[in-house]
Amino acid sequence: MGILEVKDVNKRFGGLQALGNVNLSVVENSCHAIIGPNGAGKSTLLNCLVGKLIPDTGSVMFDGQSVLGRKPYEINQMGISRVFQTPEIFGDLSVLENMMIPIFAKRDGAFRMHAVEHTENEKEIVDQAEHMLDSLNMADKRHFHSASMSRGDKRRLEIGMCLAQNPRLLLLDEPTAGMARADTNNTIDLLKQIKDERDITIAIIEHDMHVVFSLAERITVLAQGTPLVEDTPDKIKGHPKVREAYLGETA
Amino acid sequence: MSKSNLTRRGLLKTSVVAGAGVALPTIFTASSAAAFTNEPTGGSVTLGFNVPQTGPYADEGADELRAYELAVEHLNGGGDGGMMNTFSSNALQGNGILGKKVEFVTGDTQTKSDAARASAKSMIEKDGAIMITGGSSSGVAVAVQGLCQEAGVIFMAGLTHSNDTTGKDKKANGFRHFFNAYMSGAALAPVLEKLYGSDRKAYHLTADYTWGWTQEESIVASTEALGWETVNTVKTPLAATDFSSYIAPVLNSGADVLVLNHYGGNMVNSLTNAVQFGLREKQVNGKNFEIVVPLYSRLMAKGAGENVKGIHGSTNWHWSLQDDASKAFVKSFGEKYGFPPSQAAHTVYCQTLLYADACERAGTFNPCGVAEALEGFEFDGLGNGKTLYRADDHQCFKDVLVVRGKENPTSEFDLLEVVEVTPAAQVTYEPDHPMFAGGNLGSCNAGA
Amino acid sequence: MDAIILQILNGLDKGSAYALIALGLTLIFGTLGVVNFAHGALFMIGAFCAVTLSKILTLSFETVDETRTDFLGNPLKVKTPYVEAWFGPETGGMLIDWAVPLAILFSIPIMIGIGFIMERGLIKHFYKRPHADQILVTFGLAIVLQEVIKYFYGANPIPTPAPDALTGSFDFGVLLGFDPNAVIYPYWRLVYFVFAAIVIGAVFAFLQFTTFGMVVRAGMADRETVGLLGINIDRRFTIMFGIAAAVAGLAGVMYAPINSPNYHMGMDFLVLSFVVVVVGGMGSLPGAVLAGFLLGVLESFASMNEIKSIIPGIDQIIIYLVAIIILLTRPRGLMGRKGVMED
Amino acid sequence: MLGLNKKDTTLLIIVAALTLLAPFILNPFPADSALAQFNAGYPDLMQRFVIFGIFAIGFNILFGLTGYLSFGHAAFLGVGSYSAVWMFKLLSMNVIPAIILSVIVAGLFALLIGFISLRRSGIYFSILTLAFAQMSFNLAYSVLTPITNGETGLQLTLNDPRILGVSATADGSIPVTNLFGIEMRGTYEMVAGPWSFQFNTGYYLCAIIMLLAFYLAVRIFRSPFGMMLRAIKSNNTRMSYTGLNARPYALAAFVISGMYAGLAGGLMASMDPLAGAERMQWTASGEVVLMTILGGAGTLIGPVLGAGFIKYFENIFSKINDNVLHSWFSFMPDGLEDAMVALVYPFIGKGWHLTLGILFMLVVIFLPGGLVEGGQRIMRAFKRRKPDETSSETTTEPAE
Repeated sequence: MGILEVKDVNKRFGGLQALGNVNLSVVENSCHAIIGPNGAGKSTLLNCLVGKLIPDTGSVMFDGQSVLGRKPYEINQMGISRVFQTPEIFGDLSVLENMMIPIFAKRDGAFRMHAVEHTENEKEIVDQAEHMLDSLNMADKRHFHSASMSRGDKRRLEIGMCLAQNPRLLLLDEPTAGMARADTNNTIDLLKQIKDERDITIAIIEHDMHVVFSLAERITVLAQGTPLVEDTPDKIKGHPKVREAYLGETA
Repeated sequence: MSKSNLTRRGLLKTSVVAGAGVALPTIFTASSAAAFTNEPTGGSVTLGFNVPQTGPYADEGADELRAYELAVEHLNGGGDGGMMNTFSSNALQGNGILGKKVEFVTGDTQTKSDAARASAKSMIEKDGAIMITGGSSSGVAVAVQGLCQEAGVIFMAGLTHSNDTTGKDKKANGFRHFFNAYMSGAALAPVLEKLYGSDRKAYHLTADYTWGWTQEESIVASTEALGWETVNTVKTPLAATDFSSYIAPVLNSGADVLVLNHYGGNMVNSLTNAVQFGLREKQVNGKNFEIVVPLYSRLMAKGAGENVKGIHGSTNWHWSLQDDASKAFVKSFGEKYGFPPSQAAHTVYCQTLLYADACERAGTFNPCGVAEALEGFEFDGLGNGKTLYRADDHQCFKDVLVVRGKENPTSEFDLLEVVEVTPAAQVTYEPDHPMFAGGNLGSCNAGA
Repeated sequence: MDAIILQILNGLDKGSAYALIALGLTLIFGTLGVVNFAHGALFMIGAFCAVTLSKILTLSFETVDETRTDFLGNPLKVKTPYVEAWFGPETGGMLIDWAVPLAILFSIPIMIGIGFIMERGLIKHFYKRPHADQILVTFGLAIVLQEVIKYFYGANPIPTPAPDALTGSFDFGVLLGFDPNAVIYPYWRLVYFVFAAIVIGAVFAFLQFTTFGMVVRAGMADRETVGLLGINIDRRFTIMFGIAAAVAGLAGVMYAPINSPNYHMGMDFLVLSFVVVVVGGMGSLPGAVLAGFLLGVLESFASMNEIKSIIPGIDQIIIYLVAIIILLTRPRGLMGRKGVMED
Repeated sequence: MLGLNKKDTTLLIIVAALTLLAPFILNPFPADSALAQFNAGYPDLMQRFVIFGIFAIGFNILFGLTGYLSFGHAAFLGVGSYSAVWMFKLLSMNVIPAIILSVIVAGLFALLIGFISLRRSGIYFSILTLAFAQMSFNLAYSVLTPITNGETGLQLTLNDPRILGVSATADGSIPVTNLFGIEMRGTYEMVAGPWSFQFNTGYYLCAIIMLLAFYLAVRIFRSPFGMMLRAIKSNNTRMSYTGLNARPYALAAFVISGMYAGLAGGLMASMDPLAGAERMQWTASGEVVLMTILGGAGTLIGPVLGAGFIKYFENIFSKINDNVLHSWFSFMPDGLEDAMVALVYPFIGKGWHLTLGILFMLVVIFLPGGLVEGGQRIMRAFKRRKPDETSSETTTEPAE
C-alpha cells in the first residue's frame, strides 16, 4: 500500500480523453518519476492530485484519505507540496518573507488573524526560516527582492518553501524545465540531498531523462493518458514499448 | 511634507510665543467677544457666493456669478446702479453696506450637498463671509441653509424650486426669493385650462428625487382641481440620459397631456425624446397631444433647441418683461456682458440687493436683526411687481410668469415669450398648507 | 404585447450605443491590454464633432436690420450663414440641415487622428504599467478632454437636430396589425440602430477577412507569439486604437440628435460601458456587443410601469443587478476568456 | 516604541507632529497677504484632510496590500455617515455612540458585499463592488428616501427624539455634536502678528483618531497578517499551494478597510451632521482610488498625502476667481495683467477640474510610485549630495 494511491482515474475535456484508467501507487519514502511525451496527460494527472482538477471517475487517496473535492490549500495542509514548472514564489516579497509564509501556514493553519503581532517578533518563525535559507545556501540573499533573482535561485527557493512545511509528499512538475545545465545539476544535487536527509516521498514529472535517471527509483510511463509501463529505471531504459512511444521520439 | 515646512514651522513657533497673549476665541463657539459670527470689523464686509462652477449646472452658476459681480458693483456705487434705482426701498446709498465696502468670495457647490457645505464652510471659517447665497438645486439649498442656520449667518437661497426649502426644511436664517413648485402649479393651472380645456388626461414623468416629487404633487393637485384626470405618474432615475423607454408607452396610455417634472439635463433630454417620438403631432381622444414643462428656464430652453416651441411652463422672471425694474436690470447686465440675464441671474441679484437693503434698514449685520428686517418686508421694483417676504416661512410672494417656447425667435436669447403674468394673490397659500407642513423655522441664530 | 415590442425596440436602440462604446473599449483592451477610462471622452468628442461641424456650417456674418431691435433696444443684427450666402439659401440650408450625417465623414479622420496621438503620445508608455496606473492616467486625460470641451462649448447641452427628413416618427404598430399609435418609433433611432449594426458588422468583417484583422486577432490571443513572428504588431495596434477611437466617435456623432451633447456625457456612459464590457467578458468582442444589447433591452423592460409597480426602483439598479448575477453565475462574463484581467 | 521598529516609529512621530501642528503648517501666509488664498488651515478643510486620510489609509489596506481594487468603497463611507446621523437623531449628540455605530454598520455592510464580491478577482471584483455601490447610491437617492432623505441628505431637525439629549436647545436651535459636552465646532483663534491660526476641537478629535488609525495600519502592515495580504497580491497560486486560504484573508482586509471607511463617514457626520447620497456615488469611490494611487499605493504615508492633495485642490483652487487673479497681478501693467489673468484663468475657479486632471497625468507619468516616490527622489538627491555612510540601496522595502 503506497502513500499515494491513484485508482481508475478518468478525465475528459470535451471530446478529449486526457486521462484513461490511470492507476498509480507511490511507495512511501521513494522517488517516483512520471514520464511521457507531450500531451500524455502528465500535468492533468498532477492537477488531479492537488485539487486543481477533479477527475470524472476514480479515486485519489493520500495516506488513506481521499483528496478529491478538497481545495488545494486543504490538500497542502494534508502534507502534499507542489513545485511548479515555472517557479511560483511571492515575487514582491523578500526571500526571507517567502520562506516565513509556509512556516506560518504550517504553524497557524489556513487562516489566522494575527494582525497585531509584529512579524519581526515572531522569533521562532524567523529562526526556522533563516535556518532553512542557510541549508539552501541562500542566507546571504535573505533580503533580496525575490522576483529579481535568477531562475535557478527562484527554483531553489520554491523547493525550500515546500520543504519548510515538512511535507510527506513532494510533487515536482518539470523542476528543471528551461534551466541552464549548471542550474539543472544544482537542482539535481539539491533534490538528492533532500532525498538522503529526509523521510520524504517525491513524485516527479520530467522531460529531462538525465534528471529522471539520476533521481527516480521507479518510473511510470504515460502515453495518451494511460500508463504504459511502470518499472525501475534500468528496466525502463531497455523497454521496447517505451523506446517506441517515447524515448525514440525525443532521442 | 518637505523639509522647508519644518524650518518654517520653527520660525512660526517663535512668533507664536510672541503673540500668544492675544489669542482670542471666535467662530462657532459659545463664548465669544464678537456679537455674532464674522462680525465685520474693518472697512469691508465679505459675502459668500456659492454657485455650481463644475458639473451640469455650471453655465447657470456662471450666470449667477455674473449677476453677483454686477450687484456688488452697484452696491459699491459702480455702474449704472441697475435695479437699485427702481427698488422701492431707498435705504441703499451706493456706498457699500452700512458704509462698508462690499467684497466677495466664490466657491463651487458642484451641485452636491456635501461639496456645497464644504465650500460654504470654508467661506465662513476662512474668509469670514457674513452671508452665503447661491445654488442651483433644492438639495444644495436645503443643505447649505441648514449649515448657515447652525453657523449663524444669513442664507439667501439662489435657484431652488422645491416646496421643502420653505416648507418642511425651512430655517430662521434662510430666505427664498425664487418661486416654488406649488406656485408653478397654481400659476399654470388656469392657463392650461384656458388652452387645453378641463377634460384632459395627464401623464407625469418625474425625476425620482425630492424636488421632482414635490413638483409632481403640486401639479397633480392643481390640475386635478381643474377636472383633469391623472393617468399615471412615473418616476425616472436621476442618472437617466435616454428617456425613450419612459416616453414610448405614453401615447398608448390614453393620456393626452405629458407633464415633464424634470429640470436641467433631464428636462432637455426628456423633452427632446418626447418630441422625437412625435408626440406633438399626435391626436389622442380627439385632441392634440400636448406637453407641459412646469419649471422652465431660458438656459434649458436653449439646450432643448427647436423642441421647446409652443411648450408651456412657468418661470420666475424673464428678460423680456417690460416693467422699469426688469428693463433697468437687463440694460445694466446686457451692457456689461453682451447678453440678457437668466432667471437665475435675476434671482441672485435681487437676493444680494435685498440682503444689503435689510442690513441698512436694520442698521446692523447681525443676522437676527437682518432677518427681522426681511421678515414681512414688502417691496416693489425688483421685476416681479409687489412682493412680500413672508415672515411665517421666509418665502417671497410675487407674480409668477407663465411662458411658452417662442415659434419664431429673433435671436439665440429670444426663446421664451411671456403668456401670462399670474398675480401674486393667485399663487399665495396658507403657511400651514399641507404641502409645506412639518417644518419649523426655529429661532434665529447669530452664532458667536 | 405592443408594449413589449416597443420596449424591445427601445432596448435595441439603447443597446446600440452601449454596444458601440463597449466594442471600442474591448478592442483597446483586447489588443493593447489597456484599461481606457478616456473612452467615454472619445464618445463625447465624437458628439462634439457633430456640434462643431454644425457650428462651422452656421458661421455667419451680421447685417443690421434697422426695423427691428435687440434686447437692449439697439438695432437688431441679423445673422446669415456664409454657406447660405455662397450656395444660396436652398443648398446652404440643406447643408446645415444635414450637418449630423455630414459629420460622419468629418469625424472619422479626426477621431482616428486623436486615437493615434493618444496611443503614440501617452498610452504607449503604459503598456507595461499596472492597470491602476492606466486607470489614473486615462481618467486624468478624460477630465482634461472634457474640461477643454467645456471651456469652448460651455456646460449646457447643445441641441444638434437630425435632418428634417429624418425627424418625426414611424408607426410600426400598423405594420404589425396593432392599433395606430400603439408602436411608434422615431426615424432617427431606427437610423441609429441600422448605423450601429453596419459599424459593428464592418469591424467584425474587417477583423475576420483581412490579413490585418487576422494578425490583430492573433495578437489579441497571444501577443508575444505574434511579436516573435517578426510582424510589426505595435504599429498595427496603433491603427487598432485609431479604429476604436473612430468607433466611439461615430457612436457619438450619431447620438447627438438623440440627446443634446454636453461635456460630461462621456462620464455618464463610462461606468455603464465598463459594466457592459465586463458582463460580456473582458477581451471578447462578440461578448461586448451581446452584453450591450442585452443590458439595453433589460433596462428598457425594467422601466415599464408594470414591472416598476412590482419592484419599486428596479429601473435604478437593473444594470448593476444583472451585472452581479451574471458575474456570479458566469465567472468571466458571458463570453470571456480565461485568465484575462484576473491578476 | 509601541511595538514598532525604529523607522516606523520615526514615521509615526513625523505624522503625529504634522497633524497636531497642522493649524500652523497649513496657514503659512499672513491672513491679509495675497497668498492667504492658499492657506488651508481652517477647521473644515483640516477636518476633511484627516477624515479622507483615514478613508484612504483604510482603502490602502485592501488595495495596497492585497491588490483587490474596490470601486465601491464610498458606499461604506456613506453607510457610516447615515448611521451616525441616525444616532444623532435618535439617541444623543455625543459623537462616541455615533462613531461606534457607523464603524459597526459599515463593517457588517462590508462583510456582506465582500463575501459576495470576493468570489471573483481582478476587474470582475472591481465591477462587482462598483455595482453594489451604485445600487446603494441610486436607491439612497430615490426609493430609500424615508431612511436617507434622498437628494437633500439626512439632516437633523428640531423634531428628532434624541432620547438621551434634547430635541431642541433652550433658544430653539438644534443641539450641536459634542464629546461629553465639548462641542465639536468650538474653535479658538490665535493671532500672532499678521498670522492667525485656528484650533478646532473637532479637528483635534479627528486628528487623534487618524493617528490611531494610522498606527493600527502600520501594525497591520508589519504583522504576519499584513504579510499574508501582500502574499495574496504577489502570488495567489503559491498562496493556496502553501496551505493558506486566501479568501478569509482578503475578506478580513475588505472588512477592515470598510470599517475605516465607516469611521471616516461617522467622523464626517460628527463634524457636520449631514449625510448626502453623493457620498456613495461612483465618483466618490473613484476619488479614494485616485487618492491612493496618486499618493502611492501600498505605502504607509502615500494615501494620506494623496487625500490631502486632492482635497486641497478641490477646496482651495475652486475658490480662486478672476477678481483674486486681478489682485495678484495688479502690480503688472494693464495689458500684461489682463494677459496673465487670461492665461491662468482656465486653470482656477471653475477650471479646477482641468488642473487636477493635468496633475493626475503628470504624477502618474513622471512619478510611477506616486507622491511618495517624488519624496523619495528628493530625499535621495539630498542624500547623494551629502557623503553618506549607509550603503546605497540594493533592495527597496516592498512595503515602503
